[in-house]
Amino acid sequence: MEELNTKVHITPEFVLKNPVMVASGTFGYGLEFTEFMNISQIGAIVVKGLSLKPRAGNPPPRIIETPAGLINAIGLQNIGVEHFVKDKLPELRRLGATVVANIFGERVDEYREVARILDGVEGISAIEVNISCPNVKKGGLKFGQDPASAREVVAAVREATGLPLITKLSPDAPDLKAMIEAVEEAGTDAISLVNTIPAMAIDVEKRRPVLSTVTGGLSGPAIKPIALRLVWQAASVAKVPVIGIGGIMNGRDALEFIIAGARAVQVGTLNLVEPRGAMKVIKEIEAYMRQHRIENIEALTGSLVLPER
Amino acid sequence: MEELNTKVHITPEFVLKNPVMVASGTFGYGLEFTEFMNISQIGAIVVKGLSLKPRAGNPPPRIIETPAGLINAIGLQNIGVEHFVKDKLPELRRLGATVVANIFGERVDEYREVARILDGVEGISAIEVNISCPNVKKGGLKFGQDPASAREVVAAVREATGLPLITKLSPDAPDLKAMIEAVEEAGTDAISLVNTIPAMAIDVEKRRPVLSTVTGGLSGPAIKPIALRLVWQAASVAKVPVIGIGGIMNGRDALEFIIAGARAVQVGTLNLVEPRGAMKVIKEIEAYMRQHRIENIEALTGSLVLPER
Amino acid sequence: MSTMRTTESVEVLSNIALFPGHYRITLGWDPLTVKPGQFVMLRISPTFDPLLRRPFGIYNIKEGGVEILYRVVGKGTSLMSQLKRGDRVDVLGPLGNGFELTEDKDYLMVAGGMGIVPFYMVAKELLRMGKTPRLFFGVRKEEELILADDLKGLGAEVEFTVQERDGKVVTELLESKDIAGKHVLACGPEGMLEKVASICEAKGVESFVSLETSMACGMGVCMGCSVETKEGYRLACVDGPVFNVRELKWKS
Amino acid sequence: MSTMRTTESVEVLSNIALFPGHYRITLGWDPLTVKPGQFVMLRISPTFDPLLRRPFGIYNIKEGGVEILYRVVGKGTSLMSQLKRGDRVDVLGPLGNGFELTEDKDYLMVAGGMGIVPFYMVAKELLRMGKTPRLFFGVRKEEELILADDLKGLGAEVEFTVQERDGKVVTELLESKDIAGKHVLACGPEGMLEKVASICEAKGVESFVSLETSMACGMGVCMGCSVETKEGYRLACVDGPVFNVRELKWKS
Ligand SMILES: Cc1cc2nc3c(=O)[nH]c(=O)nc-3n(C[C@H](O)[C@H](O)[C@H](O)COP(=O)(O)OP(=O)(O)OC[C@H]3O[C@@H](n4cnc5c(N)ncnc54)[C@H](O)[C@@H]3O)c2cc1C
Ligand SMILES: Cc1cc2nc3c(=O)[nH]c(=O)nc-3n(C[C@H](O)[C@H](O)[C@H](O)COP(=O)(O)OP(=O)(O)OC[C@H]3O[C@@H](n4cnc5c(N)ncnc54)[C@H](O)[C@@H]3O)c2cc1C
Ligand SMILES: Cc1cc2nc3c(=O)[nH]c(=O)nc-3n(C[C@H](O)[C@H](O)[C@H](O)COP(=O)(O)O)c2cc1C
Ligand SMILES: Cc1cc2nc3c(=O)[nH]c(=O)nc-3n(C[C@H](O)[C@H](O)[C@H](O)COP(=O)(O)O)c2cc1C
Ligand code: FES
Ligand code: FES
Repeated sequence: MEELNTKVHITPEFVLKNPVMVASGTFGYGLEFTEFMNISQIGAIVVKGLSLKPRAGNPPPRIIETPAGLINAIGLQNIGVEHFVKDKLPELRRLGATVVANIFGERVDEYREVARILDGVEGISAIEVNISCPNVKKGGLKFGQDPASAREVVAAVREATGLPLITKLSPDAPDLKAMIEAVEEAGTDAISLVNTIPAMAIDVEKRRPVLSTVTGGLSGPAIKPIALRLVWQAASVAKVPVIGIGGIMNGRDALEFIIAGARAVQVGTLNLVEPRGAMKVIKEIEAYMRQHRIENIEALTGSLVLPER
Repeated sequence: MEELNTKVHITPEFVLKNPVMVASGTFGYGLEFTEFMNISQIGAIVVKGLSLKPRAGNPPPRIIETPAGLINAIGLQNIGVEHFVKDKLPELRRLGATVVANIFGERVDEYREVARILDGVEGISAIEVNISCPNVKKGGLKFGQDPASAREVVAAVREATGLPLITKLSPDAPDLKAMIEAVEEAGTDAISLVNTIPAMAIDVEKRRPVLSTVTGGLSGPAIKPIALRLVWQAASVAKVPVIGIGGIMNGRDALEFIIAGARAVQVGTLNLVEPRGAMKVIKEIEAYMRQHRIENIEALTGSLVLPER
Repeated sequence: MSTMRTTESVEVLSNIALFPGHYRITLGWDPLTVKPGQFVMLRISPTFDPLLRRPFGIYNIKEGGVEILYRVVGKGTSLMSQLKRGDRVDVLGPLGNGFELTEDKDYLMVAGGMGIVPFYMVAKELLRMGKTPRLFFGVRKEEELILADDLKGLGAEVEFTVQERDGKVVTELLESKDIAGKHVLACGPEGMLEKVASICEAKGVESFVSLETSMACGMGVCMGCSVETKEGYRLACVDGPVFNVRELKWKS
Repeated sequence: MSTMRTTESVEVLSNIALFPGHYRITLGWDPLTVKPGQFVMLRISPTFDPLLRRPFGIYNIKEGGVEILYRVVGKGTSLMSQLKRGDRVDVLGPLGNGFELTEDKDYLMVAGGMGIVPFYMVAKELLRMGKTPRLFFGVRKEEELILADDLKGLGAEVEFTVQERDGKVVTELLESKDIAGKHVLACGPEGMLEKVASICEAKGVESFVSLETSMACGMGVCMGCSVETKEGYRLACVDGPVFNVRELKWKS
């Protein structure tokens, strides 16, 4: 069999060497993983959500495990966009990593400003606009619930930068189709979904919420069936490429999303459990391609055959 | 310590001997479990969804396991309301079971008709109106998405029967608060949530959906953190009692829902895995009450203490 | 209900590899009555992944124990293969209808691979009735042939096909034989069963097949295990797993 | 990074109950360098429930193996207690900062229950430096005292409190002693550590505590293990688990 072609095109310029990205907030700033793998081999590294100023995040406890899942309420703790560009990006570039900056703001202005700072910076391949974080009081999820607000955010970011734009959607949007249309109109180049699903755990001994923020966001294999359904629905209405996220733990999971219509995928919680997990997913996709004699991964995108009737 | 009081009041007349009900579709018509327990000891048995005429349900495959979850696409296969009243109810009455009839229709008319048939039938303690089944083409979920349709269904059922009414809501309603207000206005006595969450699995070898209906509904421990969050949100806006459902596998899970604001709970998938599961949940709640010296279970309802700030 | 179902935490008495990926587990469980062709639902792990019980045919009942033969195909069976003597599993059963065997009939068993499971108890029952058990057994690889050793030990007449050796499948054997007057009992992969059904139909003999479907509860509650029959859907776990092929509507 | 972290599937060499609910597991793992007070993240099961690795202090390193002492508290540790020789777990580590030990200082160890874990390696290091290890050890039940036997075997001076016997807790012991000039190293339940901190502050001695938080990744990636310090949140898994108490902001 010929060489495998695992390249995927998010935009004509933004081409990944393989469809496996690592999801924001689960791969730090990328450099934490250099002991475990050659990080340049990952499709793209989406770094922890960046805001204009450093953010402290939420008080502990911030995480609680659930059956096959993890609820987090980190609250976008991060070092701030400028610190990232100055202290982390040079090393990421040196190592040849494909870097996507995940950005976040409390106001439309802040999104625009963060995007402007990243615009033209060497070593940033794309921006992922997070309008779907359930763990912050202001901004975040609010933008992800309402198509008009989402349009405004994405339009502001679009105006501020020429970089390829991915808009990260919430699994909790009341009207996914309207949301997708809004961010497409505002000029996004791709959409990614899902972010974590709002969730909760209660300590029955103390009769208090486990997390300091009462609710948090659920990720991990528990949400995969829901995420897959949403990605399939999104792919059936989106004009731009869709990036599938949610509970991917192995190559087969990733393939389910790709077959459902995702051009690429992101693995999140897996990185926390298996530092080398993303590489394993890539290997397993390649093995599947070889076994099924699929030379070009993009031939699989949306290849789902629906039952007649 | 005094005798435990595990009674819960759904309405002044509809009082359960304990807060643990078994969820529709996971306990058959109740009689399947008589070898395993004394079914009169269960708070209430919600029987498989009943429609006006018998329904065949969806083609196989109808179920697929996921991590800590189960996706089903049964499609409300049932023997029809009249057959149920004639052939199953007498035996349930004889055994002393508290029976709630879960009903379903493709049109508002059909809901009304089923409710009318059940009205005044000896041995039915309440009706649960299912406006949230994701597994049928017509009716079902549609009613559960749109407050106006939901209001119409519940009003029609309300008109047709004097039985206590529980309206079963979807975890997928775009606006949960509006939905609750609508069904309250239409005269529901209580709400129950969640039904299963729309979900999907793909067979990557065949590149086809695993389920004959493409998507199905996810239940089980995987969804518990999401269900708990929704029940907590619902309890904070509902005027009527809330019945919490979703992934309850033991007493602690049930207590989380009760502390979050549920007057009673339903266990579903657990019954499929452990035929005696509901009894175990009841025992574990009682043990907790003894340990924490809580004499009256209703003192726990909504006892969640939120963090200051 | 003709038999009494229980759920019980039982001890693993032994768990032995027969050949790569195939095991025989013996459980310290003593069901009241079991019909050949019935099955159990096993809860292998106390955690929620895997969540559901898994269905397995009852291979044999002996003093103080029940034997199950299984093949590792996924996460449940792979956890199962790691069980050791003294570990516990939870068993729900016996379940399903099983094969209906009567003195006045003449039976022929047809099995593919692990489809041999129900036939050891069928054979014992036939012997009890004074009949000589006869089995056509198809396997892919030669190593699987040892699955028939117990039946041979009983004195059953066994004829084989080994696909990797002689390119033949068991339905070809069935096709080539005179089976007039027999009642054919079959268990194996779905494609094989469909073929058995059509051969028997063509030859004008009655046949009964044991079907596998996904199952959640095993006791007629979830309605997840539906099988398409000429009178609508029936449930493999309570109306089956054994069906008269005349009732069935095959997919293809 | 000062030490090289790996993830590796390793063999369980033994897994022995010390007293009810408490075990010592030995893993066939050979980390390059380990500092006293460092920990590992163990993946106990290949399924997704439990999903995350679990953190455990490294108790001891010996020829060909690493020892961990653990207490069964939930589903991960309960699965762990069922591991048998020959089973495999996946280990990520060594992780965390560990205790900083220098020749010029005089140390006193204070442990509550399983908080003794890091101190066996601390004691070995102190001995290597020519110091006599000294430990105040508080337990609830008498049976837990055997957790200190290894340290005594090294020649450490150990003083006890047994809450159920003499109604005393280890912080009372600490309070009653002259500890001037010592550097106190403490590990145990959060309430105890907070008490140790305030005693040491009152007595004007430096103290270092090893904290437990929920952890998902153990390597500074998820930011789930935050600890409130005077300079904002720090991460227990990379900035800790050992913190100088002067940095910390306690909850109460
Ligand atoms: C009545 C009955 C009797 C049986 N008797 C026996 C017996 O005696 N011996 C025996 O060995 N087996 C028997 N089986 C089969 C046995 O139940 C299954 O092999 C077992 O349940 C598999 O469990 P698992 O967890 O190992 O596999 P799983 O992990 O559940 O997977 C099982 C199969 O489903 C497929 N699968 C899982 N998820 C998906 C997905 N998303 N898309 C597509 N495919 C998927 C897997 O590829 C795999 O082939 C019987 C089955 C029935 C119904
Ligand atoms: C750096 C570090 C080192 C450690 N070293 C050791 C060691 O050497 N030995 C040792 O025995 N332990 C050690 N621990 C503790 C150990 O990691 C935990 O005991 C272990 O992770 C528990 O896992 P589990 O799956 O058994 O318990 P889980 O099932 O995860 O539960 C753990 C605890 O959390 C509680 N919990 C779970 N869910 C909820 C909920 N919804 N609400 C409220 N509470 C909940 C449970 O009640 C239980 O007490 C260490 C921890 C850290 C951080
Ligand atoms: C600990 C943690 C932190 C996260 N932080 C971010 C973040 O900063 N920005 C963001 O867009 N998503 C964040 N996410 C969401 C993930 O990127 C991903 O969308 C989600 O976890 C679902 O994928 P998974 O199930 O593979 O983890 C975070 C998730 C986790 C578990
Ligand atoms: C196999 C199956 C069949 C179900 N059938 C019905 C039904 O007929 N009517 C209904 O209202 N809900 C039905 N449900 C939903 C359950 O009643 C319950 O709301 C859901 O499973 C969530 O609870 P659980 O996680 O405890 O199972 C069904 C669920 C399952 C798993
Ligand atoms: S497996 Fe549940 S009805 Fe058959
Ligand atoms: S456990 Fe993930 S950052 Fe510490």
